[in-house]
Amino acid sequence: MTTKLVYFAWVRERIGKPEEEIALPADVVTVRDLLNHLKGLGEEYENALQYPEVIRVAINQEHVEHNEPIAGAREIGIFPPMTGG
Amino acid sequence: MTTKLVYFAWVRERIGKPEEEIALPADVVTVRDLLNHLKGLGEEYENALQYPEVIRVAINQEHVEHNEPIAGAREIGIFPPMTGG
Amino acid sequence: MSKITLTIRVQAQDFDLQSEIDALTAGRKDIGAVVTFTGLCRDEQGALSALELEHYPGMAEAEMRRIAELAIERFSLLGLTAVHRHGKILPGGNIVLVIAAAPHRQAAFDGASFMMDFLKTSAPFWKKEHGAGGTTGDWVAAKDADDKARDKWR
Amino acid sequence: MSKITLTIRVQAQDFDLQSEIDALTAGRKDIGAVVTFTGLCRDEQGALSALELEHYPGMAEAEMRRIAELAIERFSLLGLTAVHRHGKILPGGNIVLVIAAAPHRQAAFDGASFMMDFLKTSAPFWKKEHGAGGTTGDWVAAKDADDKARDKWR
Repeated sequence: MTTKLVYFAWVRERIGKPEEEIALPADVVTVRDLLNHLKGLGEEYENALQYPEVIRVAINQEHVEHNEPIAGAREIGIFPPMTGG
Repeated sequence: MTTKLVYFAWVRERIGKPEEEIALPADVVTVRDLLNHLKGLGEEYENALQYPEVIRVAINQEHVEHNEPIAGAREIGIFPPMTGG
Repeated sequence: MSKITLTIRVQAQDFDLQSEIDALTAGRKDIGAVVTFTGLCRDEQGALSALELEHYPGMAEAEMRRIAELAIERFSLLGLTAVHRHGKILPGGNIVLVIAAAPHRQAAFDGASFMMDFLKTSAPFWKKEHGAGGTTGDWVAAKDADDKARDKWR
Repeated sequence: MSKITLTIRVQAQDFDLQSEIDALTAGRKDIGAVVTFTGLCRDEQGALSALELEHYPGMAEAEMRRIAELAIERFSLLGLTAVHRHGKILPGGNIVLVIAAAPHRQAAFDGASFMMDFLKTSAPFWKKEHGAGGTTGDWVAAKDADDKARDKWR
Protein backbone atom coordinates (compact mmCIF):
# COMPACT_ATOMS: atom_id res chain seq x y z
CA MET A 1 0.00 0.00 0.00
CA THR A 2 1.25 3.48 -0.88
CA THR A 3 0.54 7.00 0.45
CA LYS A 4 0.33 10.14 -1.68
CA LEU A 5 2.69 12.89 -0.56
CA VAL A 6 2.35 16.46 -1.88
CA TYR A 7 5.00 19.15 -1.45
CA PHE A 8 4.77 22.94 -1.66
CA ALA A 9 6.99 26.05 -1.89
CA TRP A 10 10.65 25.48 -0.93
CA VAL A 11 9.95 21.94 0.30
CA ARG A 12 8.74 21.12 -3.23
CA GLU A 13 11.70 22.90 -4.83
CA ARG A 14 14.30 21.15 -2.67
CA ILE A 15 12.78 17.67 -3.02
CA GLY A 16 12.46 18.38 -6.75
CA LYS A 17 8.93 17.15 -7.38
CA PRO A 18 5.42 18.31 -6.51
CA GLU A 19 4.13 14.89 -5.41
CA GLU A 20 4.81 11.19 -5.25
CA GLU A 21 3.32 7.91 -4.08
CA ILE A 22 5.52 6.04 -1.62
CA ALA A 23 5.29 2.83 0.36
CA LEU A 24 5.94 3.41 4.06
CA PRO A 25 7.48 0.87 6.46
CA ALA A 26 5.23 -0.34 9.29
CA ASP A 27 7.29 1.51 11.95
CA VAL A 28 6.37 4.92 10.47
CA VAL A 29 3.43 5.69 12.77
CA THR A 30 3.34 9.46 13.33
CA VAL A 31 3.99 12.57 11.26
CA ARG A 32 7.34 12.91 13.07
CA ASP A 33 8.28 9.33 12.06
CA LEU A 34 7.34 10.17 8.47
CA LEU A 35 9.57 13.29 8.35
CA ASN A 36 12.51 11.30 9.81
CA HIS A 37 11.94 8.48 7.34
CA LEU A 38 11.88 10.91 4.38
CA LYS A 39 15.12 12.56 5.55
CA GLY A 40 16.82 9.20 5.01
CA LEU A 41 15.73 8.88 1.38
CA GLY A 42 18.46 11.08 -0.11
CA GLU A 43 20.26 14.39 -0.09
CA GLU A 44 17.31 16.32 -1.59
CA TYR A 45 14.98 15.11 1.21
CA GLU A 46 17.67 15.79 3.84
CA ASN A 47 18.01 19.31 2.44
CA ALA A 48 14.26 19.96 2.43
CA LEU A 49 13.52 18.53 5.87
CA GLN A 50 16.74 19.56 7.65
CA TYR A 51 14.77 21.46 10.33
CA PRO A 52 11.64 19.35 10.83
CA GLU A 53 10.38 21.69 13.58
CA VAL A 54 9.54 24.37 10.98
CA ILE A 55 7.80 21.95 8.62
CA ARG A 56 3.99 21.99 8.51
CA VAL A 57 2.00 18.89 7.68
CA ALA A 58 -1.61 18.34 6.59
CA ILE A 59 -3.36 14.95 6.48
CA ASN A 60 -6.24 14.77 4.02
CA GLN A 61 -5.93 18.57 3.64
CA GLU A 62 -6.24 19.37 7.37
CA HIS A 63 -3.41 20.76 9.50
CA VAL A 64 -2.01 18.25 12.02
CA GLU A 65 0.64 18.28 14.76
CA HIS A 66 3.83 16.21 14.42
CA ASN A 67 2.62 13.65 16.97
CA GLU A 68 -0.49 12.84 14.89
CA PRO A 69 -0.72 9.21 13.65
CA ILE A 70 -0.75 8.97 9.86
CA ALA A 71 -2.80 5.76 9.68
CA GLY A 72 -5.61 6.11 7.15
CA ALA A 73 -4.09 9.15 5.39
CA ARG A 74 -5.00 9.29 1.69
CA GLU A 75 -2.90 12.42 1.10
CA ILE A 76 -0.19 14.02 3.21
CA GLY A 77 0.87 17.60 2.45
CA ILE A 78 4.34 18.76 3.55
CA PHE A 79 5.23 22.46 3.36
CA PRO A 80 6.86 25.49 5.02
CA PRO A 81 4.99 27.97 7.26
CA MET A 82 2.29 29.79 5.29
CA THR A 83 2.91 33.31 3.95
CA GLY A 84 -0.27 34.17 2.06
CA GLY A 85 -2.67 37.05 2.59
CA MET B 1 -23.76 94.40 16.15
CA THR B 2 -25.45 91.09 15.45
CA THR B 3 -24.35 87.43 15.55
CA LYS B 4 -25.43 84.75 13.08
CA LEU B 5 -27.00 81.70 14.73
CA VAL B 6 -27.58 78.48 12.78
CA TYR B 7 -29.75 75.61 14.02
CA PHE B 8 -29.85 71.94 13.02
CA ALA B 9 -32.03 68.83 13.39
CA TRP B 10 -34.65 69.01 16.20
CA VAL B 11 -33.22 72.29 17.52
CA ARG B 12 -33.97 73.82 14.10
CA GLU B 13 -37.43 72.21 13.96
CA ARG B 14 -38.44 73.39 17.43
CA ILE B 15 -37.15 76.93 16.99
CA GLY B 16 -38.84 76.94 13.60
CA LYS B 17 -36.08 78.47 11.47
CA PRO B 18 -32.70 77.34 10.17
CA GLU B 19 -30.85 80.57 11.04
CA GLU B 20 -31.16 84.12 12.23
CA GLU B 21 -29.10 87.21 13.03
CA ILE B 22 -29.61 88.46 16.56
CA ALA B 23 -28.24 91.29 18.70
CA LEU B 24 -26.92 89.99 22.02
CA PRO B 25 -26.86 91.97 25.30
CA ALA B 26 -23.40 92.75 26.72
CA ASP B 27 -23.87 90.35 29.66
CA VAL B 28 -24.03 87.34 27.32
CA VAL B 29 -20.38 86.29 27.59
CA THR B 30 -20.20 82.49 27.30
CA VAL B 31 -22.01 79.79 25.32
CA ARG B 32 -23.94 78.97 28.52
CA ASP B 33 -25.08 82.60 28.81
CA LEU B 34 -26.19 82.48 25.18
CA LEU B 35 -28.30 79.34 25.65
CA ASN B 36 -29.94 80.85 28.74
CA HIS B 37 -30.60 84.10 26.91
CA LEU B 38 -32.20 82.28 23.96
CA LYS B 39 -34.46 80.27 26.29
CA GLY B 40 -36.00 83.56 27.38
CA LEU B 41 -36.93 84.61 23.83
CA GLY B 42 -40.14 82.59 23.59
CA GLU B 43 -41.84 79.22 23.94
CA GLU B 44 -40.22 77.77 20.80
CA TYR B 45 -36.72 78.54 22.15
CA GLU B 46 -37.66 77.26 25.62
CA ASN B 47 -38.87 74.05 23.96
CA ALA B 48 -35.71 73.59 21.88
CA LEU B 49 -33.25 74.42 24.66
CA GLN B 50 -35.11 72.92 27.62
CA TYR B 51 -32.14 70.65 28.49
CA PRO B 52 -29.10 72.79 27.68
CA GLU B 53 -26.72 70.06 28.90
CA VAL B 54 -27.48 67.94 25.79
CA ILE B 55 -27.09 70.87 23.37
CA ARG B 56 -23.88 71.03 21.29
CA VAL B 57 -22.45 74.34 20.14
CA ALA B 58 -19.91 75.27 17.46
CA ILE B 59 -18.29 78.69 17.10
CA ASN B 60 -17.11 79.49 13.59
CA GLN B 61 -17.77 75.80 12.73
CA GLU B 62 -15.62 74.35 15.53
CA HIS B 63 -16.99 72.45 18.52
CA VAL B 64 -16.76 74.38 21.83
CA GLU B 65 -17.62 73.72 25.48
CA HIS B 66 -20.42 75.64 27.20
CA ASN B 67 -17.92 77.75 29.19
CA GLU B 68 -16.31 79.09 26.01
CA PRO B 69 -16.56 82.89 25.52
CA ILE B 70 -18.49 83.83 22.38
CA ALA B 71 -16.65 87.11 21.77
CA GLY B 72 -15.57 87.36 18.14
CA ALA B 73 -17.94 84.65 16.90
CA ARG B 74 -19.09 85.25 13.31
CA GLU B 75 -21.36 82.17 13.31
CA ILE B 76 -22.65 80.06 16.19
CA GLY B 77 -24.14 76.65 15.42
CA ILE B 78 -26.57 75.10 17.92
CA PHE B 79 -27.63 71.47 17.52
CA PRO B 80 -28.32 68.10 19.20
CA PRO B 81 -25.69 65.35 19.63
CA MET B 82 -24.51 64.07 16.27
CA THR B 83 -25.91 60.83 14.83
CA GLY B 84 -24.21 60.49 11.44
CA GLY B 85 -22.05 57.71 10.11
CA MET C 1 8.75 60.79 1.66
CA SER C 2 5.49 59.05 0.88
CA LYS C 3 2.66 60.97 -0.70
CA ILE C 4 -0.45 61.10 1.48
CA THR C 5 -3.80 61.26 -0.31
CA LEU C 6 -6.65 62.78 1.70
CA THR C 7 -10.15 63.00 0.21
CA ILE C 8 -13.19 64.35 2.08
CA ARG C 9 -16.61 64.77 0.48
CA VAL C 10 -20.22 65.35 1.56
CA GLN C 11 -22.60 64.59 -1.29
CA ALA C 12 -26.18 63.56 -2.11
CA GLN C 13 -25.26 60.98 -4.75
CA ASP C 14 -24.10 57.43 -4.15
CA PHE C 15 -20.43 56.39 -4.28
CA ASP C 16 -18.62 53.55 -6.06
CA LEU C 17 -16.16 51.75 -3.83
CA GLN C 18 -13.82 50.38 -6.49
CA SER C 19 -13.34 53.77 -8.16
CA GLU C 20 -12.72 55.45 -4.79
CA ILE C 21 -10.05 52.84 -4.00
CA ASP C 22 -8.53 53.17 -7.47
CA ALA C 23 -8.23 56.95 -6.97
CA LEU C 24 -6.34 56.30 -3.73
CA THR C 25 -4.01 53.52 -4.92
CA ALA C 26 -3.48 54.13 -8.67
CA GLY C 27 0.19 54.18 -9.69
CA ARG C 28 1.45 53.43 -6.18
CA LYS C 29 3.54 50.48 -5.01
CA ASP C 30 3.90 51.47 -1.36
CA ILE C 31 0.36 50.55 -0.24
CA GLY C 32 0.08 46.99 1.08
CA ALA C 33 -3.30 47.20 2.81
CA VAL C 34 -6.59 48.97 2.13
CA VAL C 35 -9.50 48.76 4.58
CA THR C 36 -12.90 50.17 3.69
CA PHE C 37 -15.94 50.74 5.86
CA THR C 38 -19.37 51.21 4.31
CA GLY C 39 -22.30 52.18 6.53
CA LEU C 40 -25.71 51.30 5.13
CA CYS C 41 -29.30 52.19 5.97
CA ARG C 42 -30.79 49.24 7.92
CA ASP C 43 -34.45 48.39 8.23
CA GLU C 44 -34.86 45.00 9.86
CA GLN C 45 -38.48 45.55 10.89
CA GLY C 46 -39.69 46.97 7.57
CA ALA C 47 -40.87 50.07 9.47
CA LEU C 48 -38.69 52.57 7.62
CA SER C 49 -39.29 54.20 4.26
CA ALA C 50 -36.10 56.29 4.35
CA LEU C 51 -33.48 57.94 6.53
CA GLU C 52 -32.99 61.66 6.06
CA LEU C 53 -29.45 62.89 6.68
CA GLU C 54 -29.07 66.54 7.67
CA HIS C 55 -25.64 68.13 7.97
CA TYR C 56 -23.93 71.42 8.81
CA PRO C 57 -22.45 72.46 5.43
CA GLY C 58 -18.84 73.54 5.72
CA MET C 59 -18.40 72.33 9.28
CA ALA C 60 -19.19 68.71 8.31
CA GLU C 61 -16.33 68.66 5.79
CA ALA C 62 -13.99 70.56 8.15
CA GLU C 63 -14.65 68.19 11.05
CA MET C 64 -14.19 65.10 8.86
CA ARG C 65 -10.91 66.56 7.63
CA ARG C 66 -9.74 67.27 11.19
CA ILE C 67 -10.48 63.66 12.25
CA ALA C 68 -8.85 62.29 9.09
CA GLU C 69 -5.66 64.24 9.79
CA LEU C 70 -5.54 62.82 13.33
CA ALA C 71 -5.95 59.30 11.91
CA ILE C 72 -3.24 59.80 9.27
CA GLU C 73 -0.81 61.08 11.90
CA ARG C 74 -1.59 58.46 14.52
CA PHE C 75 -1.48 55.38 12.26
CA SER C 76 1.00 56.65 9.61
CA LEU C 77 -1.59 56.17 6.89
CA LEU C 78 -0.67 56.65 3.22
CA GLY C 79 -4.18 57.68 2.27
CA LEU C 80 -7.62 58.28 3.72
CA THR C 81 -10.94 58.88 1.97
CA ALA C 82 -14.19 59.74 3.75
CA VAL C 83 -17.45 60.32 1.86
CA HIS C 84 -20.69 61.03 3.71
CA ARG C 85 -24.05 61.29 1.94
CA HIS C 86 -26.83 63.72 2.85
CA GLY C 87 -30.52 63.84 1.97
CA LYS C 88 -32.92 60.88 1.80
CA ILE C 89 -31.42 57.41 1.80
CA LEU C 90 -33.52 54.29 1.22
CA PRO C 91 -33.16 51.08 3.26
CA GLY C 92 -30.21 49.12 1.88
CA GLY C 93 -28.59 52.31 0.55
CA ASN C 94 -25.12 53.61 1.35
CA ILE C 95 -24.67 56.33 4.01
CA VAL C 96 -20.95 56.65 4.59
CA LEU C 97 -17.67 55.37 3.18
CA VAL C 98 -14.23 55.40 4.81
CA ILE C 99 -11.10 54.05 3.13
CA ALA C 100 -7.74 53.81 4.91
CA ALA C 101 -4.54 52.81 3.08
CA ALA C 102 -1.27 51.84 4.79
CA PRO C 103 1.82 49.70 4.22
CA HIS C 104 0.46 46.97 6.54
CA ARG C 105 -2.93 45.71 7.63
CA GLN C 106 -3.16 46.68 11.31
CA ALA C 107 -2.67 50.39 10.58
CA ALA C 108 -5.28 50.28 7.82
CA PHE C 109 -7.82 48.53 10.10
CA ASP C 110 -7.11 50.93 12.98
CA GLY C 111 -7.21 54.01 10.74
CA ALA C 112 -10.63 53.16 9.30
CA SER C 113 -12.08 52.18 12.68
CA PHE C 114 -10.74 55.35 14.40
CA MET C 115 -12.13 57.53 11.60
CA MET C 116 -15.61 55.96 11.96
CA ASP C 117 -15.67 56.15 15.77
CA PHE C 118 -14.86 59.88 15.73
CA LEU C 119 -16.99 60.67 12.68
CA LYS C 120 -20.03 59.17 14.47
CA THR C 121 -19.59 61.33 17.56
CA SER C 122 -18.04 64.56 16.19
CA ALA C 123 -19.03 65.17 12.57
CA PRO C 124 -22.20 67.32 12.40
CA PHE C 125 -24.70 64.95 10.78
CA TRP C 126 -28.15 64.02 12.08
CA LYS C 127 -30.47 61.16 11.05
CA LYS C 128 -34.25 61.38 10.93
CA GLU C 129 -36.44 58.34 10.31
CA HIS C 130 -39.30 58.47 7.84
CA GLY C 131 -41.90 55.76 8.54
CA ALA C 132 -43.11 53.15 6.06
CA GLY C 133 -46.63 54.65 6.24
CA GLY C 134 -45.43 58.05 5.05
CA THR C 135 -45.18 59.36 8.62
CA THR C 136 -42.28 61.56 9.65
CA GLY C 137 -40.67 59.73 12.51
CA ASP C 138 -38.21 60.73 15.17
CA TRP C 139 -34.68 62.00 15.08
CA VAL C 140 -32.31 59.14 15.86
CA ALA C 141 -30.94 59.40 19.41
CA ALA C 142 -27.20 59.48 20.03
CA LYS C 143 -25.89 56.25 21.54
CA ASP C 144 -23.69 55.90 24.64
CA ALA C 145 -22.04 52.96 22.87
CA ASP C 146 -20.72 55.37 20.23
CA ASP C 147 -19.12 57.59 22.91
CA LYS C 148 -17.53 54.49 24.45
CA ALA C 149 -16.21 53.33 21.07
CA ARG C 150 -14.60 56.76 20.61
CA ASP C 151 -13.17 56.84 24.14
CA LYS C 152 -11.28 53.54 23.69
CA TRP C 153 -8.80 55.45 21.45
CA ARG C 154 -7.66 57.76 24.31
CA MET D 1 -33.50 34.05 10.95
CA SER D 2 -31.02 36.03 8.91
CA LYS D 3 -29.54 34.58 5.78
CA ILE D 4 -25.76 34.21 5.95
CA THR D 5 -23.83 34.53 2.69
CA LEU D 6 -20.43 32.81 2.60
CA THR D 7 -18.24 33.05 -0.51
CA ILE D 8 -14.74 31.55 -0.77
CA ARG D 9 -12.67 31.60 -3.95
CA VAL D 10 -9.06 31.03 -5.02
CA GLN D 11 -8.45 32.42 -8.51
CA ALA D 12 -5.76 33.77 -10.84
CA GLN D 13 -7.81 36.72 -12.10
CA ASP D 14 -8.28 40.05 -10.35
CA PHE D 15 -11.43 40.89 -8.36
CA ASP D 16 -13.77 43.91 -8.39
CA LEU D 17 -14.61 45.15 -4.93
CA GLN D 18 -17.92 46.85 -5.68
CA SER D 19 -19.37 43.82 -7.45
CA GLU D 20 -18.24 41.51 -4.63
CA ILE D 21 -19.98 43.80 -2.10
CA ASP D 22 -23.08 44.01 -4.28
CA ALA D 23 -23.27 40.21 -4.41
CA LEU D 24 -23.16 40.16 -0.60
CA THR D 25 -25.64 42.97 0.13
CA ALA D 26 -28.07 43.03 -2.83
CA GLY D 27 -31.73 42.98 -1.80
CA ARG D 28 -30.94 43.03 1.92
CA LYS D 29 -31.96 45.60 4.52
CA ASP D 30 -30.44 43.94 7.58
CA ILE D 31 -26.79 44.82 6.86
CA GLY D 32 -25.67 48.09 8.46
CA ALA D 33 -21.91 47.74 8.12
CA VAL D 34 -19.55 46.29 5.52
CA VAL D 35 -15.79 46.18 6.10
CA THR D 36 -13.42 45.15 3.33
CA PHE D 37 -9.72 44.36 3.47
CA THR D 38 -7.62 44.35 0.30
CA GLY D 39 -4.03 43.14 0.47
CA LEU D 40 -1.77 44.44 -2.31
CA CYS D 41 1.69 43.60 -3.64
CA ARG D 42 4.10 46.23 -2.23
CA ASP D 43 7.44 47.19 -3.72
CA GLU D 44 8.80 50.25 -1.96
CA GLN D 45 12.40 49.72 -3.08
CA GLY D 46 11.63 48.97 -6.75
CA ALA D 47 13.48 45.66 -6.32
CA LEU D 48 10.55 43.42 -7.17
CA SER D 49 9.23 42.45 -10.61
CA ALA D 50 6.44 40.23 -9.25
CA LEU D 51 5.26 38.06 -6.39
CA GLU D 52 4.38 34.48 -7.20
CA LEU D 53 1.63 32.98 -5.08
CA GLU D 54 1.61 29.19 -4.72
CA HIS D 55 -1.25 27.39 -2.99
CA TYR D 56 -2.45 23.93 -2.01
CA PRO D 57 -5.51 23.45 -4.25
CA GLY D 58 -8.51 22.16 -2.35
CA MET D 59 -6.98 22.67 1.07
CA ALA D 60 -6.62 26.43 0.53
CA GLU D 61 -10.36 26.80 -0.08
CA ALA D 62 -11.23 24.36 2.75
CA GLU D 63 -9.04 26.19 5.26
CA MET D 64 -10.41 29.61 4.24
CA ARG D 65 -13.93 28.24 4.65
CA ARG D 66 -13.11 26.82 8.08
CA ILE D 67 -11.74 30.20 9.27
CA ALA D 68 -14.71 32.05 7.72
CA GLU D 69 -17.17 29.83 9.60
CA LEU D 70 -15.35 30.57 12.87
CA ALA D 71 -15.56 34.32 12.14
CA ILE D 72 -19.28 34.16 11.24
CA GLU D 73 -20.05 32.29 14.45
CA ARG D 74 -17.88 34.45 16.72
CA PHE D 75 -19.00 37.87 15.46
CA SER D 76 -22.54 36.98 14.30
CA LEU D 77 -21.73 38.09 10.78
CA LEU D 78 -24.44 38.24 8.10
CA GLY D 79 -21.98 37.60 5.30
CA LEU D 80 -18.33 36.92 4.61
CA THR D 81 -16.42 36.82 1.33
CA ALA D 82 -12.77 35.81 0.96
CA VAL D 83 -11.01 35.76 -2.42
CA HIS D 84 -7.30 34.89 -2.68
CA ARG D 85 -5.38 35.13 -5.93
CA HIS D 86 -2.65 32.72 -7.07
CA GLY D 87 0.05 32.96 -9.74
CA LYS D 88 2.17 36.01 -10.58
CA ILE D 89 1.06 39.36 -9.16
CA LEU D 90 2.71 42.62 -10.16
CA PRO D 91 3.63 45.39 -7.69
CA GLY D 92 0.49 47.42 -6.95
CA GLY D 93 -1.74 44.44 -7.82
CA ASN D 94 -4.36 42.84 -5.59
CA ILE D 95 -3.51 39.67 -3.63
CA VAL D 96 -6.40 39.04 -1.26
CA LEU D 97 -9.87 40.39 -0.51
CA VAL D 98 -11.95 39.89 2.62
CA ILE D 99 -15.44 41.35 3.09
CA ALA D 100 -17.38 41.10 6.35
CA ALA D 101 -21.00 42.24 6.69
CA ALA D 102 -22.85 42.71 9.97
CA PRO D 103 -25.67 44.75 11.50
CA HIS D 104 -23.17 47.08 13.23
CA ARG D 105 -19.65 48.29 12.61
CA GLN D 106 -17.60 46.66 15.39
CA ALA D 107 -18.59 43.13 14.36
CA ALA D 108 -17.78 43.89 10.71
CA PHE D 109 -14.34 45.31 11.62
CA ASP D 110 -13.58 42.39 13.96
CA GLY D 111 -14.81 39.79 11.47
CA ALA D 112 -12.60 41.07 8.65
CA SER D 113 -9.55 41.48 10.90
CA PHE D 114 -9.97 37.99 12.46
CA MET D 115 -10.36 36.44 8.99
CA MET D 116 -7.12 38.08 7.78
CA ASP D 117 -5.10 37.19 10.90
CA PHE D 118 -6.00 33.50 10.61
CA LEU D 119 -5.81 33.40 6.81
CA LYS D 120 -2.21 34.69 7.00
CA THR D 121 -1.10 31.97 9.42
CA SER D 122 -3.30 28.99 8.48
CA ALA D 123 -4.35 29.11 4.83
CA PRO D 124 -1.85 27.19 2.64
CA PHE D 125 -0.41 29.95 0.43
CA TRP D 126 3.25 30.82 -0.09
CA LYS D 127 4.84 33.92 -1.62
CA LYS D 128 8.00 33.92 -3.72
CA GLU D 129 9.71 37.13 -4.82
CA HIS D 130 10.88 37.62 -8.40
CA GLY D 131 13.60 40.28 -8.66
CA ALA D 132 13.47 43.34 -10.89
CA GLY D 133 16.49 42.05 -12.84
CA GLY D 134 14.66 38.83 -13.83
CA THR D 135 16.24 36.89 -10.97
CA THR D 136 14.19 34.40 -9.00
CA GLY D 137 14.38 35.58 -5.43
CA ASP D 138 13.60 33.98 -2.13
CA TRP D 139 10.49 32.57 -0.61
CA VAL D 140 9.03 35.12 1.79
CA ALA D 141 9.67 34.13 5.43
CA ALA D 142 6.78 33.75 7.87
CA LYS D 143 6.62 36.58 10.40
CA ASP D 144 6.35 36.22 14.19
CA ALA D 145 4.18 39.36 14.11
CA ASP D 146 1.57 37.40 12.15
CA ASP D 147 1.48 34.65 14.80
CA LYS D 148 1.08 37.32 17.49
CA ALA D 149 -1.74 39.02 15.55
CA ARG D 150 -3.53 35.66 15.38
CA ASP D 151 -2.93 34.85 19.06
CA LYS D 152 -4.59 38.07 20.24
CA TRP D 153 -7.96 36.49 19.33
CA ARG D 154 -7.58 33.66 21.90
